[in-house]
Amino acid sequence: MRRQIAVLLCFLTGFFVVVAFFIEQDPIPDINEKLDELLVIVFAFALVLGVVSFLQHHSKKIRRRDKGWTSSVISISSLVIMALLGIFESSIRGTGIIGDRTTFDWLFNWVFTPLQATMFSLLAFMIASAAFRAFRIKNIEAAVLMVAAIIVMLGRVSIGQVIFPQSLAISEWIMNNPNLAAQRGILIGAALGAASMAIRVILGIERPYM
Amino acid sequence: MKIGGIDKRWVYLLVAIGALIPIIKPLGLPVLSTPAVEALFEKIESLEPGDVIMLSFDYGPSSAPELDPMAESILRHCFQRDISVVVVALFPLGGDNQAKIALNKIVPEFPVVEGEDYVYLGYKDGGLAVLRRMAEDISIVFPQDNRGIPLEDIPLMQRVQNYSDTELSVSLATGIMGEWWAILVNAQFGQPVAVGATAVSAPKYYAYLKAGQMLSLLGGLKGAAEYETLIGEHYPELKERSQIATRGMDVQSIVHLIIIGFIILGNIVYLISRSERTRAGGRLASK
Amino acid sequence: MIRLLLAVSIILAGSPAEAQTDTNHFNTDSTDVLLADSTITATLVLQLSEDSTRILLDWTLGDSINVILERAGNDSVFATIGSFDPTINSFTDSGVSPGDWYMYRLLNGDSMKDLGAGASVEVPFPIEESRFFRTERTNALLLFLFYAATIVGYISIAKRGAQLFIRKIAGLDAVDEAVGRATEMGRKVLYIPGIMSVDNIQTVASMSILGYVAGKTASYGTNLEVPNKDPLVLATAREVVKEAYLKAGRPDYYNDDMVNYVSYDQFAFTAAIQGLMTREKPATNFLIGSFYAESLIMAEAGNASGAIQVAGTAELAQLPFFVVACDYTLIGEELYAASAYLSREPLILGSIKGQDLAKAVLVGLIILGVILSTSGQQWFADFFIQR
Amino acid sequence: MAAFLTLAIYSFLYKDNPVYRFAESIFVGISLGYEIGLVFYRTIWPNLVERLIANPGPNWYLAIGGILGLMLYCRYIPKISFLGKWALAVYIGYFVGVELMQRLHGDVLPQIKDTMLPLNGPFWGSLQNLLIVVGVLSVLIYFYFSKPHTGILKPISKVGVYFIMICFGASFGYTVMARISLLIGRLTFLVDGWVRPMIALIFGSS
Repeated sequence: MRRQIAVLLCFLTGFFVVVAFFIEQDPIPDINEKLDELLVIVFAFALVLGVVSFLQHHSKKIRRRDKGWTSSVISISSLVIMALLGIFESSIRGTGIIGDRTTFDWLFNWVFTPLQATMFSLLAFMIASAAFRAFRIKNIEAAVLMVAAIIVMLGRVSIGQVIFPQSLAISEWIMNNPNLAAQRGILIGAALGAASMAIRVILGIERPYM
Repeated sequence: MKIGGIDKRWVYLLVAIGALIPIIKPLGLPVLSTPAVEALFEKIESLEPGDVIMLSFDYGPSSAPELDPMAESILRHCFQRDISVVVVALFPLGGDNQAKIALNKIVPEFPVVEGEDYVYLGYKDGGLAVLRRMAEDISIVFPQDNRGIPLEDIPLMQRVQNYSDTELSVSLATGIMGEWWAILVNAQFGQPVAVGATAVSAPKYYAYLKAGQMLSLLGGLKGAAEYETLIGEHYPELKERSQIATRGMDVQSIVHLIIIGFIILGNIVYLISRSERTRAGGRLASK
Repeated sequence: MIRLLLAVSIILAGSPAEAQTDTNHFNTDSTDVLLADSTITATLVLQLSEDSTRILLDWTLGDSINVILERAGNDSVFATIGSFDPTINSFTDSGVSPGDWYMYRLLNGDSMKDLGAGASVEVPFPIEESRFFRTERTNALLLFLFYAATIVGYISIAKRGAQLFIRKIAGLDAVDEAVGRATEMGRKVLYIPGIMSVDNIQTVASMSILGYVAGKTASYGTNLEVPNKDPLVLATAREVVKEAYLKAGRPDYYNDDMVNYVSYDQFAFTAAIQGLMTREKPATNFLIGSFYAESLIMAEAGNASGAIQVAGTAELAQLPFFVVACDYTLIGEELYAASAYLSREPLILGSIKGQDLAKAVLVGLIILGVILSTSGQQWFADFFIQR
Repeated sequence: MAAFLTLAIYSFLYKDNPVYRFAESIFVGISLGYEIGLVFYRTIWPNLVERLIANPGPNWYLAIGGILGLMLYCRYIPKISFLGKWALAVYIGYFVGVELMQRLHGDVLPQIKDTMLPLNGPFWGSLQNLLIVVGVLSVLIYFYFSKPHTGILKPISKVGVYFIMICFGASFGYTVMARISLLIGRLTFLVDGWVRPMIALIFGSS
């Protein structure tokens, strides 16, 4: 019974949205908008689940003195510090502009932001090692992949145009023709697959919520 | 950790060295300038000392690596030629800060006086509406400059009431703002507009360049490097300082070549090991 | 998009009444397009009729001259719409359509110089009182009905017990083998459900696959860990994993900490996963769901730690990185077909069959569309996009 | 501080080490702590509490969001843990419905329309159009699941695979530049903001 109600709730909301997509008569668009608004709130509540899980996960490690438990101490303490600063001191409460006055701002500007940027920049190294390892002429498909990558890479930098003058034109052509066609094909296929998945979920054939 | 007999940390190390060398000492690999960039340079060259241009900071920190070098080069070019600059910031998420960073860096390099050779009017919210109002009277939008001095008390602004008193508007823009200058300030008010855009948005802007709604288009790091090269060619005394984008392009070229080199090397290693295995009578490697 | 922003910014700039009309006077002495005439003052006032079908223009001139009125549309290219002698000072433009943007300017009719008077407006869509059905979405309705019908039709065929074939998908055949490998090595299976929330359908598909993987780890008694970036996915994944362990008859193996929470920040999450893969060396990594820039960092870390990696996403930009760094990659549509393939449940297989039929029809429609476009019949293609 | 953290992250490239672990732990904790403040002041407070207090009449429906949110916590109480599934069912149902129509209306229709290209223009242009049509169709056929790829389907799906490979290679090559730009940003920060001042400090400013 409880399960059937879950399936029914999923069906009703899903079906409602599909109907709302076509109907402009009140109150349907209005209800749709309200649903959208209130689901944002559900999402916000879920963060507490995350924080509880985070605290449980790390406190368990600390209790059991697991390998690397000191890291868990650092994680929990920086979470608590940042959360307290965020709630009592932060500029996100007022103007929403991160300035340079409070400890919160300092942590944001000099710890959080550089860590983000640095993690992101690791990609430059990863892309090099992935290319080195993976681009092997094992078969024709792999060769096609590699040649396309090299031509486009040459086409992007000025020295590439010195080495291989046509690379810019060829790489533009690749991007706008075969690349576009394949992207479009994948996109249409994926969209159809997603829609089919959605229909299955709405009909309760697949129940990813239980 | 090893790929084809080579520890992949060697790959990391080479990428890091390849990126660091040009940052520490620019190599000056050739940067060929394109007409789209030359147009702005020549426009500024054609101005007389005392003429005024408007420079708008329409980007935030995420586009800074690409657009900061453009801002610096354009300011240097103008100050070098005694052209006055009216600076504004229209991008809500950090335009103000970028403008201050650029001015703080470039102004000390030249004997320029705030209020006479340049003025910074600060940030104003409102996008298109601001662009529109400035066509009538800049002082409606910015009653005072960033220091809080009323515009009528600023010598430079006594000469400038609206776009028509300036020779050119340059927008360093992220996202849609460059288009606004083209479709409004150029198309409606006839003001020459040049746009510096990120590499991501530049392709979209080519249509405006073709249609003549943009006098010039600087696209991404490459556009910035081209402008730096032009400055270096015409004003050798500025060459040393105008290198940020150029060295960025050096890094790009070098690291691209390193990656391509590693791909080729990897294949040579692969082909050798495969032929050895075949000779040894083994199956053709498949994984 | 441009126009939308225009409308928004105009509204931001003033009251709604001002949003409809906007006047500018200006004098320019240097323009690329036209020489300006600054000797004559001119103003142009624009007003939109109440039903948004006409634009009323009034002008005042500082001198008695002939004028030419020009108009530009969305493309910003000006064209003459009328010339007037000094006795006339207004014009009604009735050739405007809703949703479009118009600019007007006045030229001196004798010298052709720009008088520096211009105005612009975006014509809003008329508010219809009781429009029930969005007619512009007829095409979407037809597609939806057709698609739903083929899928539901095949599902009911499957219900009656028809044998349905599904082709081999390499990445999915590897799932059992990959879990088995972890069991042999006595190491854990790591399942990363992407970084987006359950409002993204790739995550929903990932939850389905997670259910299958969790069922396998439950019956083999292998360790499973599901670290999360999104708290709602955490909640969902817990239900899914718990259910799978229950179904496999091993609820005692399940604990909430298997599905844990890391951080809401994309790169903090990435940093933690990279560390986890390197330190704990899971035997098998599943990277299935919606991924962005972190895809390659995670996949490289997993590759370095020697794990078998099965990836799956429909994010076009990330697919190349998964393909080069993972052992198997589910590409786009394969991700959504995975639950059918893995579970072999007839109903889901039926929906895949229906999906394929619809695809065949679309292929036919594209070919028909190409033929019609080639013979100059654009209406057919245009039907697929209506505003 | 920022320079130290930057180097700490890069040290992972050599091998996993306590310094990286330290940076990772701080990063994880701080980012989640930041999110707590953000969610509270940007969502819960303005979208729920403030609006319910200020104007409960027309905003009553927001309370449903709050109730659904609280239902998620029911999983901690075994007796009513099923309520959490109900909340998830509503949430997933809604967004699955949104995606369903978005994919069909926003992806499938326009992409199909854009593929209906005329083949009677100038020779070169028509050839490119033909290439795009062939590419899209062959990739679509590659994703055909319910028939074995034999007979006519085999060569067609093979062509599809080549298109996909070109696409992946080209996208890969195209992205390299953007990724290196990120690295340039960080290294410039290190060199100009930290190494150069240090050298100047040690050897006296020039």
